[in-house]
Amino acid sequence: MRTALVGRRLDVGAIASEVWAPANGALSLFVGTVRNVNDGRAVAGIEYNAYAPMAERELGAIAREAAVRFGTEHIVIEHRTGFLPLGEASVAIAVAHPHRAPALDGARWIIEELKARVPIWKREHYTDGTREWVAQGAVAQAAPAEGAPAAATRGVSDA
Amino acid sequence: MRTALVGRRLDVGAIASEVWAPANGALSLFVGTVRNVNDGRAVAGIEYNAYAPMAERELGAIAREAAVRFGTEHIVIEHRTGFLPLGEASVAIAVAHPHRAPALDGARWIIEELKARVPIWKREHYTDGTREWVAQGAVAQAAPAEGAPAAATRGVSDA
Amino acid sequence: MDVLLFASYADAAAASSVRVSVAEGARVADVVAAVRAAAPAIPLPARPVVAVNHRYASPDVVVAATDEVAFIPPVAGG
Amino acid sequence: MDVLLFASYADAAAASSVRVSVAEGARVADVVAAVRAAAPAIPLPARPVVAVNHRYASPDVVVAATDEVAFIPPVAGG
Repeated sequence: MRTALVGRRLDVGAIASEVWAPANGALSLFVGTVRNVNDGRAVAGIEYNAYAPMAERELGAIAREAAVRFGTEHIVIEHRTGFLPLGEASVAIAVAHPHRAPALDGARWIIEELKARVPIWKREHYTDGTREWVAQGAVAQAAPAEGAPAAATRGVSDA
Repeated sequence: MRTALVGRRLDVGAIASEVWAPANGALSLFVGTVRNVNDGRAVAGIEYNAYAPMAERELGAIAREAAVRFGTEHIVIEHRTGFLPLGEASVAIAVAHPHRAPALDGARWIIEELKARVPIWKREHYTDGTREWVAQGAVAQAAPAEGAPAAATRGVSDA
Repeated sequence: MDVLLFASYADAAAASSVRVSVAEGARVADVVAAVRAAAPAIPLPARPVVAVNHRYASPDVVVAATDEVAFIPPVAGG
Repeated sequence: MDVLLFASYADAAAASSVRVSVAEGARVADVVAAVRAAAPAIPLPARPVVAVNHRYASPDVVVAATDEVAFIPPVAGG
């Protein structure tokens, strides 16, 4: 089990190899990449900013929770920060397990949790030279005891 | 979109690269590997046999159905045949899409369909020198108009 | 007609195919009956899964002598 | 206390932190009120998400002057 916030390119092949072990029959890998269009606007790249110590803490907490929930220690999560041009991987999640269902469910659960609670922000840079912070509808990001409706939180912050 | 039944090692990294395209923001990869224990027995390797022309046809049909169902042409499925020692990949499925949900759902749907309907069989070779055909509870493998209860089909064939 | 066998079926028959004769207008169900008679050692379930020309075929599909007919044991890919 | 700001909050404040004074026994809700007063340009929602010492904290959590307090805009990792 390993998680990291990194400033260099993600080596997706190495991450996949890292989770493999002789008892595992299934490996699920999810990779998020910078795509060329978002909401109809031509994207040149994305800048990822993190509240680093907290983001690292949350990534570690997510991996530990996933280990318990899906019954495997073979989990690696890496998230990149800094400016990423088109096609570069921003996040890579690998989960291996003896059986396929927990491997598939685990990778999916991790990406959803990561998007909901890890303090990382992205600013899209458009080909027209403008740039903008992206709010991605992170419904679950409110603190446990907050209770504020997510839509309200989002509505105001997006403004 | 590409599918293949192959007699050589699967190059998982190349398969992942193959589905990436500038419009894609998400890539989901599933890899099945030979694990060291099944049902409590120590496995030395698995021999995969296929009814090749039909298996190729079914793999292609699954990819085409997945393309329609999940809205992406960026799909690669490779299944290996022959004897595979521990740790080798038997199947690799890569699906890329602008968004994560269809990429994740697509890879999962494909592995389930593949296991249910592609005419491939595996014989486990155990470390004690014995070997046995594995029936993997393929509930959905009956022909469309068959109607025979899957459990009954399985029960007899497993004997 | 040589009906193709695989995996446990081929092992049980000690052959990768079994020859049966099928009358004009025979259906998949008739081929199944003929295979049961010709190779009783094959552990066929009540309704074996059969493919005709690389497609799964229901028992009422008519087969010609030139069709490629295969008996499909429970699959186990992946 | 210097409250940490990120992304759109930092842009709006033109700073990566905002200094506020918090009385002994102050809670997260009091820090929120103090930040609203000190930096009204930050587009805070009705109940901003706040972290204390790298953990999400509810409005009633008591903060000490030595705690690391951060205001978390809607996250967008992945």
